[in-house]
Amino acid sequence: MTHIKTLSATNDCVIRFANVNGSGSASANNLFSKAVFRLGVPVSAKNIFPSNIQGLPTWFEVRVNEHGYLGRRGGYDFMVAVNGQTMHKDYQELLPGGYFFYDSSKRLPDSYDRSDIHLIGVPLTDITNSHYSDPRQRQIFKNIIYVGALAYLLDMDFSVFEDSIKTMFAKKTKLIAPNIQALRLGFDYAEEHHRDVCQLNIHRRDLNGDQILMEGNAAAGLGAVYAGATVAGWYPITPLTSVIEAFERYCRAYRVDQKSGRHKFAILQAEDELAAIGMVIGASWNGARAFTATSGPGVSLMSEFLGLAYFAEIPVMLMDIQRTGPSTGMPTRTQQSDLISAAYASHGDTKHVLLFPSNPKECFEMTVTGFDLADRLQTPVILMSDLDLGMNVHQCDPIEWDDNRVYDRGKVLDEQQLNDLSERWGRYLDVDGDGIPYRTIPGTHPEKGAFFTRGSSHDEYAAYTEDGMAYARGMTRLLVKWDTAKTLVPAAEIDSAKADIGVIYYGTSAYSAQEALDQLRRHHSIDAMRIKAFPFGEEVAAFIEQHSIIFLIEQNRDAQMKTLLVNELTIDPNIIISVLNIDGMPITAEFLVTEIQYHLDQLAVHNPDNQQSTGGAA
Amino acid sequence: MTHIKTLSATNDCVIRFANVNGSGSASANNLFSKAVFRLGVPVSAKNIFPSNIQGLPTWFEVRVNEHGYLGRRGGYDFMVAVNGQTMHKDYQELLPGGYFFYDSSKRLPDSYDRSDIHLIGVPLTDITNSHYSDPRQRQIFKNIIYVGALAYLLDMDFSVFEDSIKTMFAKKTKLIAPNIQALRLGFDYAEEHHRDVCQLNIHRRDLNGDQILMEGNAAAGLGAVYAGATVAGWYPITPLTSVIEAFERYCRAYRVDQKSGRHKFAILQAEDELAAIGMVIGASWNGARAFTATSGPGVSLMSEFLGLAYFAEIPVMLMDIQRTGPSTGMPTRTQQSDLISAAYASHGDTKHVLLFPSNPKECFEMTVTGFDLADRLQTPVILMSDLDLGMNVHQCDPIEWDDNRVYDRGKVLDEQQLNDLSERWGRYLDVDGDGIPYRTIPGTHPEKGAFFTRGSSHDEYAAYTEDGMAYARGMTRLLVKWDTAKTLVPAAEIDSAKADIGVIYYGTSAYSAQEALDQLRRHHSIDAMRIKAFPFGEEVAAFIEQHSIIFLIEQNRDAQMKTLLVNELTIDPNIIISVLNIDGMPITAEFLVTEIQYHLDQLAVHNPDNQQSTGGAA
Amino acid sequence: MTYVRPNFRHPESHRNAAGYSIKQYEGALSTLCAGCGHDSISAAIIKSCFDLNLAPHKIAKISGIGCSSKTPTYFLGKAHGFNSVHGRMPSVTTGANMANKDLLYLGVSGDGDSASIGLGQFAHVIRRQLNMVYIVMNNGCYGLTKGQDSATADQGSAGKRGVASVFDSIDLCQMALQLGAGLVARCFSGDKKQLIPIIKAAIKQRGFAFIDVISPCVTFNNTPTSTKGYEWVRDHLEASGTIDFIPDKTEITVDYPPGSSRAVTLHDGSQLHLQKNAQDYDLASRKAAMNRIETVKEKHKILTGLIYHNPDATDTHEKIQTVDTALNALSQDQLCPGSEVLAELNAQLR
Amino acid sequence: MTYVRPNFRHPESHRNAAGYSIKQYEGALSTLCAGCGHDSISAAIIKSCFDLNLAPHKIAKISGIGCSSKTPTYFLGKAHGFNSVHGRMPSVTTGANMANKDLLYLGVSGDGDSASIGLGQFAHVIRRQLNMVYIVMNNGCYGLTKGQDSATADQGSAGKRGVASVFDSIDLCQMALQLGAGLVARCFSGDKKQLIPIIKAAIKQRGFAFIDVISPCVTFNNTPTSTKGYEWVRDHLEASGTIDFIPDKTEITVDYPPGSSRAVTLHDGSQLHLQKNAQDYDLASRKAAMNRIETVKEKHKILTGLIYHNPDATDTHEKIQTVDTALNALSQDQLCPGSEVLAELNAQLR
Ligand SMILES: Cc1ncc(C[n+]2csc(CCOP(=O)(O)OP(=O)(O)O)c2C)c(N)n1
Ligand SMILES: Cc1ncc(C[n+]2csc(CCOP(=O)(O)OP(=O)(O)O)c2C)c(N)n1
Ligand code: SF4
Ligand code: SF4
Ligand SMILES: [Mg+2]
Ligand SMILES: [Mg+2]
Repeated sequence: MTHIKTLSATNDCVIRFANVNGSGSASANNLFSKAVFRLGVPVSAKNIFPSNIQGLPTWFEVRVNEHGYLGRRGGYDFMVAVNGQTMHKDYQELLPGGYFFYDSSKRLPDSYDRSDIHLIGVPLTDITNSHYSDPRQRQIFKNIIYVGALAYLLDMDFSVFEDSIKTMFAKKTKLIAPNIQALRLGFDYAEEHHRDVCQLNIHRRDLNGDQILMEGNAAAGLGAVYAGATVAGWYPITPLTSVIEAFERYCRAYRVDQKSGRHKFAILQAEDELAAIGMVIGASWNGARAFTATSGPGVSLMSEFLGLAYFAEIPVMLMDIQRTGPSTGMPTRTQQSDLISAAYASHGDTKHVLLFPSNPKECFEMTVTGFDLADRLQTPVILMSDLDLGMNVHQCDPIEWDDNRVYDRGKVLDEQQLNDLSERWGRYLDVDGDGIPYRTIPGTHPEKGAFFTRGSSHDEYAAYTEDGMAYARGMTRLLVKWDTAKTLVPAAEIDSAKADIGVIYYGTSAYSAQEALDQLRRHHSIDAMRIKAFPFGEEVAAFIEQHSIIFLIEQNRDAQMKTLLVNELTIDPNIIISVLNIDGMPITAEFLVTEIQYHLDQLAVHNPDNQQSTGGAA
Repeated sequence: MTHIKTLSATNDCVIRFANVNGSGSASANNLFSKAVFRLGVPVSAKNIFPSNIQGLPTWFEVRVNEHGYLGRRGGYDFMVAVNGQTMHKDYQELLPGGYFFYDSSKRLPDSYDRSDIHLIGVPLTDITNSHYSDPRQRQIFKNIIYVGALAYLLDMDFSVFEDSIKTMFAKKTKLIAPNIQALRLGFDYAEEHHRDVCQLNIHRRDLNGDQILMEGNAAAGLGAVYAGATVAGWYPITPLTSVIEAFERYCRAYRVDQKSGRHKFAILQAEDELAAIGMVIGASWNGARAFTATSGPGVSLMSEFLGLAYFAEIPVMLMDIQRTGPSTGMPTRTQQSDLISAAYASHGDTKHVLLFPSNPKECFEMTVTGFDLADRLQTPVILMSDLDLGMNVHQCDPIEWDDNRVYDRGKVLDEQQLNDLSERWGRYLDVDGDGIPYRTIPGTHPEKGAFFTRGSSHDEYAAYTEDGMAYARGMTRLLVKWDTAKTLVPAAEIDSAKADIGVIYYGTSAYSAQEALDQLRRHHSIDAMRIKAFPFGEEVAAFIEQHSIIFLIEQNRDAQMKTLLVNELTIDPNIIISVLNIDGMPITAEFLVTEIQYHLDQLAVHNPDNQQSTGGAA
Repeated sequence: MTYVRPNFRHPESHRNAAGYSIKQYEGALSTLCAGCGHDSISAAIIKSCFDLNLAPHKIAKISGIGCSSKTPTYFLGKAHGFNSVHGRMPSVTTGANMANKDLLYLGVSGDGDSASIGLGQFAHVIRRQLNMVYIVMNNGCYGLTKGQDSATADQGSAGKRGVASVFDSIDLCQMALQLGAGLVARCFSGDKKQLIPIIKAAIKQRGFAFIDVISPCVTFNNTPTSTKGYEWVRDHLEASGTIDFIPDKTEITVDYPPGSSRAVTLHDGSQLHLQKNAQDYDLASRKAAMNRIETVKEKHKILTGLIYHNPDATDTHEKIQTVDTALNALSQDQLCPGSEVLAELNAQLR
Repeated sequence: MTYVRPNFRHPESHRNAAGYSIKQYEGALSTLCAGCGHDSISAAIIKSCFDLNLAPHKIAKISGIGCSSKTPTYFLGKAHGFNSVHGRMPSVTTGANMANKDLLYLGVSGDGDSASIGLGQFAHVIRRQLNMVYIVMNNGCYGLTKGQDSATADQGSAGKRGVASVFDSIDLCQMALQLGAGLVARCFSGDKKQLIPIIKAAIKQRGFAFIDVISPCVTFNNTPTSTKGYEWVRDHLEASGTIDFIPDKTEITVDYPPGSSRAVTLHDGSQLHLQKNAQDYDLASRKAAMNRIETVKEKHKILTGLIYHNPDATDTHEKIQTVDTALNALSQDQLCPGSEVLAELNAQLR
């Protein structure tokens, strides 16, 4: 075995777990990735799961990287192959020089004939069967055993696992000892049989500071609590559900009246997405902060109501946890492909504010900001998260809250202000020149401020009108408001050294984009911009103007952000080269480097011709 | 009165009737416009009606124009002011030198003090009351009386009215005499009291050839009959309803089995728009030609299903009779503002074929073409008509049908073809390289060709898959199909003399655009292109490339066609100057000339700066 | 249509106990057709709110799209109104109610709005027992889009176009009963004597109260062949549960002859007095109510009046246990956990 | 979950009268959880179609989205299938049926699919009496999205998460009855003896046939506290209208002791034989059926079996009077009026 290539690295590897869903592997795999994190080594973990409940293949991909690269890298160094259904495919996919970990209770068939990889057999079934008799225990501990073996193989500090187990079962202490025993079983077996086989190590560092591991959806749910949302209407759909679960969990923790046990929140599972957003519109109209969350199919169904909210100027906070479309598509795969349907949702001339978080902390912050913007602008604001961000655990800075922060509830007239009004109040009158009129909440004042809200056309005083001029005034004012929005939304993050080439990315592409940039910059001078919101601020237009070639990284087929940029900023699309990943997996740095390098090479020879590069992640 | 300006013209004027809806004025006004048509003089008539059923102001605008200009001109030469609610506003809106026709049974109040117009009082109420006692007759004949007066005032051949009445009441001959009597009453009174007052004349010509007067919706409904549509699912909404009414009317005329009296069509009023398009999808999937029609709010609601049809590749024929959005908007006003929501309907990466008819004959033809395209391309095709085209009567060439035309049902395998297959058939396999696979209809073959249709991702053999590569192959093939679509849709109509300046328009803007072009061309050399479909053929890109400045005429706020052009053709948006009308009224030639001339003047001085010109019709 | 508002004023142009004149319960001029049943229902709503001394600004009136859904503009001009989108009034009302439990929610809808496009929302708002009054102005047709049959058009009934409906009608009262409405009634817009006390009772009902008001469309569905026309309805009424509404026990001054009436007490102490023909019914039995509707229908008659009343009805807020304070009145202090708890929360995530 | 198909084969591995083996009625391997009630229903569908000698390719199987809606992939592989979008199976089936009246339409849905997002379509397809079999695989929860309560979850019932539902459940059988379904039945996925004859009867029924099959979700809603779990359902069944299905009068070979059974003849001559406990019921009375469901419910039991059957039911095609030939089989000649009539038509427009 000494003649073959051997992958060797410290704190830089990708480990893939191949499991069957519903088999309890998730918590074992999480135990592993959390241990890496607790060793002070940056880690990212991605769940690749099927759209069913039990019995189908599922993968868990852990990337360990001392440099803090947390995107998908591409390629697997170590395969924990414990799913018979996919074992051969998993075997084929391992990188040369990599390690194939399998349950050696059964001999590997002859078709497993690669000579360029290292086999690590551990008789998981045999070990489990000889130590446990209860079938449930067998299933659970089999997973823990392979984690123990990994601890040995990757030379990880065993105590971190022990500590994790203790924290995990702090409330069920009975379970601590058997779990540690299972870990030991694996560890010991590996030590005995596979000493010095694996050249990949994970050693303690102190690189994670005060960072946390969190799912984007949990952060968004927490953000809604901090933003003061009291009403949530929602309808289950993958991958949004955990947003609401988190919202409910944190509400139950922080929003239950101590004395009465009653709730300072109302969460209603609606009958469908139309009803969910209808509830939000009703609640926002009535002065509560309200939100809903959904994924692509829900956005399509909410489209009519989004147009109402735009035209009648009602705050709406909506989270779109994007998945692979169109239609039902791949419900458990990620994508950034709802940009156009969200930005221009609904018939007629409409435009909606979008926010693009890149990590859980931003999910939290942009949710809070989103509520402020929705109230300030009296319009729908859509948080464009995605399945990768929402449902995977990401390492990021801790959640922060400034106690001096005061909610921006926007231009709402209270009873006193209504009393003090000297001029006639008009619900749709632009008195401040920013396109944003003043609103009132039902029940505020016995005499003043009542108005009629409608999706049909209305004049400045909210009266129904079929006068084309009044209609045109209103629609034109909404463009003034749109201009105001540009000044209020989070600005793009720009990293510029006045290079000629610029790279633009947004959302979860950030992880891989940053890594790819680091690699590309070794040979090229490249500026970068991360877009955080739609509409675009001046800085976005300026960045594009300053570059003669722009690479625009997206996780969709049709270059939807490019459409938005070109359409809103009147940019010549010919300077934009789209780098598009559409296979439903998080985009990888490897793919980006290859694609961008290819174009740079081409450009070195002649003018750009082939503008689009569509392909899957490696 | 001799000192004031007096409008005088033969066969060139705009007459506006101001009525109350539900008062029976519509048929009198139609009698008038049809008389102009029958005099061989080109005419166009527009109904401007409120979104209620009875008692609110409604207008009827008739343009008479010997040159065949049939768009709205802007400005009123002759006002028939028989609605007290709006009389003063109507009075104010009359052009200087114009004629104000009113019911002089009551004296005009003092506020009617313009000195630059001609008053023509006819005591309609008095005349009616002295001749009729039945209240219903009074209401009806009052309208006929003013038509009679107009016949005199405009020097129209009275016999054409008599003939019209005879045709109209061919089946109720009893009504002929009293109607002619009423016409006479008006005619005689005007002759006696207003001799030589009006200098506007409508004289017999022979300019209309074999043209017809038809509503776009009726033509679309007839088109669906000729295209062989058998299933229609629909939900009522203004302004689509008359499409289905026409479809049903023509089906009852041509599609009832003589012997059994049973129907060769199935029309179901659905419970909503989602169900309507669901029915179409089910029926198309099952091999019938099926369609639905709606307006903006319906398109929003159909969005999820459109994505399914796109991704599962099911033919759908949808007509969007656009009205003023967003939301409920102005339901009885026109607009071209659903382009983006239709073209990119649904979450995920989707693109749909659009057709843009400009007159009723095209509504007919594009409906037939639309069914062929939907079957050939196995995808949704959306006819983008509008309220102006759909609900107003337009003069156009007669409807034609070539009996040799054979429906293109696209790539459907029948039992024989399935038997003959030598290779494995794949529902989503691109065997011809045009991106279009072969489909089968349920029930065709006992053993072969059954497949599973789904909105979730599928491989070439229609099997469910979560393999990102299979998904990406499918999505990429859909782009190949999209390229095929470009070669199949109706080509743009180009009128080019190799000028530097180009004007682009589509849909109902055609009428006014042609008129404006004639005027502008007196001083400028200008090319023109009328877009008929999305995606755009090569000729569209070529036209744009050949011009350094493009004026793009649209009836929406956000320049939606510009978005489509720039996005799909990778055009520099800076060369496009949008000319946008958003007041819900059909765009006028006057507005277009003013706007375009303004920009041309600007351009003569310096480079374009102000790219957009938004405004109402004059 | 009431382009010129009729000079006629309701006799009680005085002020009610809350100090409001009836004018303060009125709205803008109606633009509906002259004679439209919907206008009578608006008038009954105005009268009911006046009589109950409600503060107009503590009412929220919400509707979908249709002639019926336009009516909120024509009553209670001092109340906020919301003309939402077609068929979605229930969800908007649900959200509004969640935000502020302290207003009265008056939902107005049409038969197209509720029985077709909005049927799902209609069912689910009932299932949640939202505290609201839900009025369907039921004309068996789509008035605003010019008279197509709605799903409440009876089989065989023909409107202005003369084509009889081939499908069975959906009975919204039966649906409401089955889905758990706390109060179910059917009225005729032409009978304000019955309609007003029922609206009052519905307003006082806790939880969900449903009133299906047959309200003829004079323009499209008032033919002798239509079972929703004035003529047919008048001839086929079978009144049940005729009631008087008595706001407060102490005010019961009317003398009911013994055995002629029976009182039902609502949760706030106000009472419904059931007149003679109603007293045999067990108003609180769903099964009985179902049967009664069916039985009357079998006789080709229309059962009107109060059909069902659950004295123990609860509402959504109770079910999901929200605090007593309206949620939209909670301050940032009461809602935002603040920075303090974050230390622990972040720690848990490490 | 049946990653490896069990070797077990139904005893009748011979061919049926139409020449098909039971294998030809099967579909792809199920990916549902082991023990999921839905798989039993698939098996019952397979057996029913086999027994009825149906040509598999003359069946169209259509569903929405959910675990339940996945099942059409797992039966009748020779039939075209359509997994549409969530809650919209009824409209797709309606369109398909309009296009070709000659296939058998088997609609499969879940309780989330039908009682929440799809309730409107559920109601309206019944109202139109579409000729189809509509099966709801009812587990009281949203299986595929991991176990949230559905609208058929009973108040107080708690699944895996242990939180009891606070809202009343929607009873789809009652809804179907009220909306005019021609056949209404409720079954338990665990009782194939009851389920198979009822599926057969539903297939033979003309017009709309509805079967609500309680089908436990073993993963999320099979706790002892759940009224849709195996345990609870088994303990609370109250069978009614147990039937045998006899495809043809002449085949009645079973000897029923006198008084022990009663036959109901379907429109194609096949018969339902009602067993002892069913014979007192007037199966054709909607009112009786409603009462029976309510009465059993009051005893905290679940009424199963054939609940209602209308022997005179009609269907949509009959109502709207389409020709006998399937519309998708009409040729261009039969559909296109051709150029001839245009002369007159254009003339009318001048
Ligand atoms: C999504 C949508 N579809 C269709 C319409 C058109 N529309 C307006 S009102 C109406 C029906 C109204 O009927 P109903 O609710 O019975 O009210 P009525 O006018 O009879 O009082 C329809 C279909 C719409 N506004 N929105
Ligand atoms: C428009 C839309 N909303 C939500 C979803 C997510 N979704 C998938 S299945 C399902 C519920 C399934 O429940 P049910 O119909 O009862 O089927 P079961 O899985 O319980 O058999 C939901 C909400 C979706 N696919 N589409
Ligand atoms: S059309 Fe009918 S429902 Fe509408 S306002 Fe007129 S009468 Fe009333
Ligand atoms: S989750 Fe429940 S419904 Fe879905 S397959 Fe598993 S057991 Fe069946
Ligand atoms: Mg109605
Ligand atoms: Mg379910």
